[in-house]
Amino acid sequence: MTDAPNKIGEVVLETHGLRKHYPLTQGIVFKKQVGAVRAVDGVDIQLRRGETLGVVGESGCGKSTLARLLVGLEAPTEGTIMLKGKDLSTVSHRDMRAVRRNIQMVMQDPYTSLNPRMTVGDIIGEPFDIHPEVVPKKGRMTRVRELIDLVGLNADHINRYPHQFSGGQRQRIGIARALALNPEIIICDEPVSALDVSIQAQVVNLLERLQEEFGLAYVFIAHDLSVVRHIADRVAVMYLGKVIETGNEDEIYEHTTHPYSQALLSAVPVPDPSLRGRRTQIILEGDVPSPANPPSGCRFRTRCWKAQEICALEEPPLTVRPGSDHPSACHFAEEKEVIGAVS
Amino acid sequence: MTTETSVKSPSTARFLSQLDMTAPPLEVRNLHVLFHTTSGKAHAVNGMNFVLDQGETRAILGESGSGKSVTAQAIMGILDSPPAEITHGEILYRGVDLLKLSDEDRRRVRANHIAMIFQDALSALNPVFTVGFQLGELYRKHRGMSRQASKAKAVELLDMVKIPAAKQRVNDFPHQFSGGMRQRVMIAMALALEPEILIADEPTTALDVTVQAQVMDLLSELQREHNMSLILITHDMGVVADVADSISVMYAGRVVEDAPVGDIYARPAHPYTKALLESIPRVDLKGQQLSVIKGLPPVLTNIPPGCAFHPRCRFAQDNCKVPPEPPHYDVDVNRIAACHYWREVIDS
Amino acid sequence: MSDLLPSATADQPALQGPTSESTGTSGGNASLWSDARKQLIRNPIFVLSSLYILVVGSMAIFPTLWTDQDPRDCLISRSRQPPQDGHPFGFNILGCDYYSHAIYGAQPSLSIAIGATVGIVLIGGILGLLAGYYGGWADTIISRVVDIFLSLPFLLGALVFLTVVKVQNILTITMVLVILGWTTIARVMRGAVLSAKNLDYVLAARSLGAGNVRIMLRHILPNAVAPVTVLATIALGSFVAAEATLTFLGVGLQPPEESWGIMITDHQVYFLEAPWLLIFPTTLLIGTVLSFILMGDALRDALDPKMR
Amino acid sequence: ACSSSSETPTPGTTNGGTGAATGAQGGDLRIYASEPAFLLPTAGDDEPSILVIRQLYRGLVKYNAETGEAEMDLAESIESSDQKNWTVKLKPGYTFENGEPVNSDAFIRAWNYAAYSPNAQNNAYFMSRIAGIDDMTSSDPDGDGPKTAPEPKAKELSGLKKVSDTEFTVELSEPFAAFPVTMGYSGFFPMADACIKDTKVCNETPIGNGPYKIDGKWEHNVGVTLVRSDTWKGDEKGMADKLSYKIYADVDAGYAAYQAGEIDVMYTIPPARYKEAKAQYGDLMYEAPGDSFTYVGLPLYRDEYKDKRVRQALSLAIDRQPIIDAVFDGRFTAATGFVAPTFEGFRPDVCKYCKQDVAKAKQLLQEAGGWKSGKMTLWANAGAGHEKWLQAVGDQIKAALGIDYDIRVNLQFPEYLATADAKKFTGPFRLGWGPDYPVIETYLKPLYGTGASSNNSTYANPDFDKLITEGDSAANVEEAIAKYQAAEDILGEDIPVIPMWFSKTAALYSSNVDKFVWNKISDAEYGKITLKQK
Amino acid sequence: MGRYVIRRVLQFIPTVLGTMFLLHYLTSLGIQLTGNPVRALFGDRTPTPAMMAALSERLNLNDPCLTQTGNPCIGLFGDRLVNIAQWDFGISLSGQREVTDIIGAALPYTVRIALIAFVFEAVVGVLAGVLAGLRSGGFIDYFVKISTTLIIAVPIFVLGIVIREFVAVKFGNQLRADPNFPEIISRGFLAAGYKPEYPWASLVIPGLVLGATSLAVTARLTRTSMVENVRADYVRTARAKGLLPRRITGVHTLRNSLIPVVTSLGVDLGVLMGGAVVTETIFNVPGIGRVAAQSARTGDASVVIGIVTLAALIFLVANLLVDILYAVLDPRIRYE
Ligand SMILES: Nc1ncnc2c1ncn2[C@@H]1O[C@H](COP(=O)(O)OP(=O)(O)OP(=O)(O)O)[C@@H](O)[C@H]1O
Ligand SMILES: Nc1ncnc2c1ncn2[C@@H]1O[C@H](COP(=O)(O)OP(=O)(O)OP(=O)(O)O)[C@@H](O)[C@H]1O
Ligand SMILES: [Mg+2]
Ligand SMILES: [Mg+2]
Repeated sequence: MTDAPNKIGEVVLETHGLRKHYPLTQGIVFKKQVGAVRAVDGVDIQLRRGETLGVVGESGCGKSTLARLLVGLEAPTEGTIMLKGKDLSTVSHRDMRAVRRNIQMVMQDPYTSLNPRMTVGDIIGEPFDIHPEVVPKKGRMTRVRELIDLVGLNADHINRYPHQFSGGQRQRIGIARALALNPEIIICDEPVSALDVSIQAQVVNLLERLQEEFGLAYVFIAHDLSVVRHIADRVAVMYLGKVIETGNEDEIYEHTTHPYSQALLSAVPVPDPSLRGRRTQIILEGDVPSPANPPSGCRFRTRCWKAQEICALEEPPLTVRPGSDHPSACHFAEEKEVIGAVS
Repeated sequence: MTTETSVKSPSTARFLSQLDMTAPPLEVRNLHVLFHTTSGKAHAVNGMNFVLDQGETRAILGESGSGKSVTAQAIMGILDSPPAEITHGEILYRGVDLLKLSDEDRRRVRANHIAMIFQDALSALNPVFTVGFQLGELYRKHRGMSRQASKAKAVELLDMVKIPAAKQRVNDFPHQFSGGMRQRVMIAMALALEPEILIADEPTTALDVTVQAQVMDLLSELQREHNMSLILITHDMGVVADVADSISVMYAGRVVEDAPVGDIYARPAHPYTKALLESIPRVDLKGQQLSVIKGLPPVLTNIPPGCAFHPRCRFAQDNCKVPPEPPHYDVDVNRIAACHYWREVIDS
Repeated sequence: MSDLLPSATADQPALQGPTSESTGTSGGNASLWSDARKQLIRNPIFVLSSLYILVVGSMAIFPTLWTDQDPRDCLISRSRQPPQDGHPFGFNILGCDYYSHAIYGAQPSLSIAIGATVGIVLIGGILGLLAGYYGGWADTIISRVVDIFLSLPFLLGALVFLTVVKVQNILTITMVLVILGWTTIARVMRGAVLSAKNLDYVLAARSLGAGNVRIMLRHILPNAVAPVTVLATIALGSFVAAEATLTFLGVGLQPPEESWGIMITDHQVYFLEAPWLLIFPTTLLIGTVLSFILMGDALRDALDPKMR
Repeated sequence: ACSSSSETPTPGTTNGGTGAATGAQGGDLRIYASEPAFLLPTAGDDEPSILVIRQLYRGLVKYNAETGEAEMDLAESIESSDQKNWTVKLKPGYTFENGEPVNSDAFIRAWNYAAYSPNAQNNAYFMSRIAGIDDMTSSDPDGDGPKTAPEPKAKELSGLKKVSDTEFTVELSEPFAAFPVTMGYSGFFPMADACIKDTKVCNETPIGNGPYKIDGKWEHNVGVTLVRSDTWKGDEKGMADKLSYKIYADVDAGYAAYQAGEIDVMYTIPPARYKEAKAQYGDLMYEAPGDSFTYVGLPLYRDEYKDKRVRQALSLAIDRQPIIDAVFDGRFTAATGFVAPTFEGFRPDVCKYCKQDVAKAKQLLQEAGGWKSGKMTLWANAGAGHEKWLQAVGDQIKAALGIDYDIRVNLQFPEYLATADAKKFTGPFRLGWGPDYPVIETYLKPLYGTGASSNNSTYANPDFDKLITEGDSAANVEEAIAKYQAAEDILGEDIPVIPMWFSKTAALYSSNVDKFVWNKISDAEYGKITLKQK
Repeated sequence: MGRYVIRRVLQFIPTVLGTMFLLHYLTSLGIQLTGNPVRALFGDRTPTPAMMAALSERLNLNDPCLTQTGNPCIGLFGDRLVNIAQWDFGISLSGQREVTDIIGAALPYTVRIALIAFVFEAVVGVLAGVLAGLRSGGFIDYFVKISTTLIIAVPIFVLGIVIREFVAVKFGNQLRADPNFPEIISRGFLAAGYKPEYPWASLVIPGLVLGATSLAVTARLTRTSMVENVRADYVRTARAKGLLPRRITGVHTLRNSLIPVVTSLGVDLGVLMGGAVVTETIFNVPGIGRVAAQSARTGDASVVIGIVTLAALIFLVANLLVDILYAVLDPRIRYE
């Protein structure tokens, strides 16, 4: 790896109005579109060199879709992705390969994200087969061993198969694969959700160490707000395909202003029995509406205790509102202490 | 079709007469369960002990594979044998050893006296029958109710677990419900016959936090209402802290620490419990250092001799590495830990 | 980050064998093949079946290893003589040595079965792969074609095809079996590909920038191979029997070719008078079919983590 | 009893066809049958059809069951002075099942119907001797299938003239002495007007004039049931009350049914089961020489077969009996001539080259200059079980003359026949021949006459043709036979085909049968078979 | 549901057309390659061209495209489709009967034998599969496994002939010798082939032979499905509900296990209807399989096309029904 600037720097990844709609079709011979699942529906995020952007939200809110868009597994329906100032949609097919090297992904499930029929060496070496220009053929083996070593596995196990490793170890293999092309950005889609609590910390620590060492920027997607708090510098809270609140870690966790974020945070159980019964928990009613048919206006209004008429009519923009110093998409944004709050 | 009216039949009466209502609802003594697998005998549960008191919520905590579910299934008597085999132990329900009961009586205990909720509600509900059918079945088979009456009961149950429009939804199939609602259907099913003991095996692990909060809230509320004893199986330290009265921490199929909830979080007496607490990030604490439990959980066919945790333990000494395994030291009243060096652990 | 070093050494316990956690998870159990091999070697049914196939296969490839008689050296006066010294299977209608017939008969029977199996695996495999991978129009067209061929009843279809292609030799029979048989493989393949193509590791490869060919060959194909292999072994067995049945229906191999199918069909009417004429080829044939099916079964069990 | 039957009749069952009926009427005779193609006399030309038609219809002439001689049936007389113009007088009083009289019109209408080519009746062929046939068929103007064939010039045969209800005249294109004898063939049976008006219905529910009538309708592929007719005025009344033809697609299945006691009469036996059947049901088996001829044709259009010494050598190389024994359980009579042994005018050993003589064969081949054309290809049509014996023939030729062979047996019958028609066989080919009428000429002219319809060898010998013509116009049958025999002698020397064998009838009947009757010419006479009365 | 059905029906039109075209092309090709089948009707006797022409015309075999090898004869196919739409499948070569009549007469037998085979297959197969699956690894399991494998391995015609000779004839004769033995068994069930007097009984043995292979497949499928389902989570739930073992197996496990079995059974019904070629020949059942086999051998194109089209149609309809049934049985399947 090249130089390792440690400080948070310039914006490396940026999206504007990013949308991904999956068409819902109907019809016998001629399929006509009758609607769309608005999996990601206008997301603006910024990622700076060396920082970690945490993305949190409940199941189905579009986190994985966002991740797939960012690494180019899906083409956006609308909006742009700027990688180091370059609009990816204008990049030619050939240059795309080079661009892609800069942005890699770590998947959620360490059991399904590794090809069971390839050895660890093959898995980690595959990026070099696809991008032969990165490492000369001769040096590949050494490089693969280096990578294995880097993520804390035994380089002698290069010829083993994924199933011979535990979940945490497999996740390290996935991380090594993502690191192979010296990317600046790694998109982590719930990298620790599938891991046992006792193993989770190993992987989280590894990710932190690598960031420090190589100045990597992470988009860290998770539904576990505790882990995000631990690892993220800035956090974006998603609800039904939209970012409804964003700010640095402190702003979100200590000074959250959006009712949904507040409910989300208050629901996280705290491993401290002394707080039992004294915490205010906001219990939301009902379920998340279908992304194919989101509510008008503010999407959260159907479950929001603050909802008023305006919420149904007008969609609140994600802006910084008076009395707060970070953007939030609520007409009635208001700070409220929720974590560990004692009533 | 035979209907099993458990209320008045003589055999039911005989069974009820054996119960000692002064004894604790459930007591598990030295339970050993192993699985016969192709790679040998997997010792899933190795001397499980705990007592569940009236109205108590006991959490069983442990990482994946530590034997939580197997213990629960052994209590329910729904382990598949083969491959499972209960080699030792007693499971006392109100003083009666369930393992010695006839199949018939054993079956009657289920749902009537002890009920269970499973982790994955989607797969635990039969996909091809309506929710109403599956709920009503309990009343029809155990209470001999008619189809009609049982359906009405099912609606009541759905109402009880706060499913909106219960009357209509009773005819829906499980896949038509959201994750949280399915789990509530499971809860309704478990509570249908008003059991004394409810075993909830990771009831919220598959759910989102906001939904988890809804479900746990409901569960505690119903527990209180019905004055049930609850065994809550989980690996989420947060959930435990919120609802449990006492905790059994399992490692490699054995209770390594058993204590009232406050004590464990404040001063863990077993190195495993301690490491676990230190390795989880907390939403209410900023920038805390995560410590790591090195190594991996043991392979159950080849559990390390002595203390099973010793290869991963920073307190381990030579005597931890040889049999016998550490006994359950009394740390306090109501508090035990299976570690030779519990004092050092508590003090560190 | 001191925790990294110890954890590297802590790999050891996990590497002693398949970890217990790997059994339960969906993670397409991996070393399938090496695990399967181990399990298969210990399976007496599989070993016996393979040995039998080996024997029969060697008959087909090196008939001279088994007999030095010429199967076409016939003397009509020896017609239908029972087994005797030097002629363990007796003589057939035309007075040819039946043992050497049985040996030489292995080749056409097995050639057809193996040829047809290779054919269905190639055609069905490729079409199934394309349909599953590309979806859309390719899928629609291939699936419809599959439907068309699937809707032809096997024997009736074979009758029609074989009466049309006037030449009924190893090649044409093989082709007809392929034409009528590829659909099953294509379906299974398509299904396997469909389930494999959205697996995480395929997405991972794609996010690395891997092309379609690479993804198909490196990632999807190897994981679809297991069900296809199992199906193929079973198909192999059924093709051996199909050759005989087609001959029975009068559209199979034609003399002077000697296959087991011809031997059985020609002599089935004599089974009261000269039972050995029916028993020997039928036993050989059933043994072969059985061996292939049992091999397929054993393979399936070995390759399916759920069956362990 | 039939002279050539080797069986001594067992007591209780009178074997062979003693003309007079002795047993009692009654019972249900269950008959093994194949699916008939047609039940119309003008269309049915296959054995299964004829075996039913003969019980439903009767014609001018019948054959004596024992002697095979033609006797007048519905005809009073059939006479001619020049063998070309024939006068037919009918017995009065016969009617069809629907009441229509069996008069001159009944015959003329049936024969016209058969001859008119747009009707596409299979038995049109048999009308080809009657004058005016050419105008009844339209030939192809362009030769390769026009969209629609033009209408033939005439709708009626000019050679048929009605004199009165009981008399009509037939003019032939050429003299033919044996004309009356041929009239026993079912293709010449009369048809009712109602039948001609709707042949489709008549085919399913025939309107016959014979001793039996159909019960219900023809149940295709399942069976045909006949019951005794009340309108039959003839002397040979049906014996069984009911004839139940049970249709089998596979002769082995039929044999199994016989074994299981579901069949009373089986007119044939699966070739491979003959030995077993004989051992098991010997006393219930009827055997007699048959008349269907199997031969190996030689493609005289190919150079290597032009020399008759080669042909003689090939024939001499073959030992027929062991093949018959091995492949057919001895169910055939080895041929020593070209005419069936059952026929009047048959002589043994007409063919001098039909007994194996390897030395002589070698010598003849040597004299002819040896064999130079590499492998000899033996042909047979597919799916009819010919490949086995053909291989044996090949083996014998190979052993005797050192000519290696291969065999082509993959052509289905249509294509095989097309190959024959197109003269494209590259080597000896298997074919068979069945007689159309009980005159030995039926084995000669169609097969070996120059340009004759079934002369697949393309044999041409003016001497042979001349003798046949002389025979046809001979004053009486005896004279004719002498000429035909002379013609056969020529074949015996020229060997245009290698005669292989004649069929041997082997029929089975059950123990329910009291008297089994077999007609030398027209095979099973189901109507005359009597059942044991319970 | 209605939409779903319509969609499936529309989907199946191209399949049917494709199947029919394939068959049409094959038979046309057959005629182009092997010559006019009419010729075979005359056997040894070469017919006059006039006769050939007349018959060819009647049989619709006079289209000049039938003489051009490789020509797909689209025009002829069009005519054929129009005719078929009017329920006219042409006439047969031998006997010149309406193909629809031939099929109409043969179909009832095939339906009967297929039904018998189907019931046998479904009842015995499922039962054996369930018993084997409930105790996988037990004695019954091995027994079922071995016997089904054997059945699959034996070519059906060998099985058929052996059963006909030894059961129907040999064993049957012994029973028939005893006049007191009920005739329905000795002469009905143990008939050597189809008998009109015993329209059902005499089809039982042929039906069993016909169903044998499918039975083996069904038993194995059921077994696998059972083995998968007895460990399912919802079965565990049913046990936790304190239900009787009988009910757990009979209602909860079976219902789910039978879903794939029902699918395969439904498809099988289609296969059985078209697949009785061998069995019908051996047991002399005058059904469409026997007719088809005969017609294919004599090159009777219109009959073969008619029957195979019918078989394909039945198969497709069976498939369609199965799909719908599947959706009924498994509520998780949505009719998109
Ligand atoms: N290929 C697709 N076609 C149609 N809809 C899709 C597709 N992929 C995702 N969706 C829908 O888009 C929405 C967002 O899905 P996504 O996977 O991004 O959610 P997520 O936030 O990652 O959820 P989870 O926490 O469960 O992983 C969901 O409603 C999902 O059903
Ligand atoms: N049917 C079985 N056959 C073999 N081993 C089994 C079986 N069921 C469970 N086990 C093993 O028993 C051990 C304990 O399993 P158990 O399900 O009790 O773990 P758990 O603590 O509930 O874990 P989790 O948190 O993952 O649910 C595991 O190692 C598991 O692999
Ligand atoms: Mg996701
Ligand atoms: Mg568990």
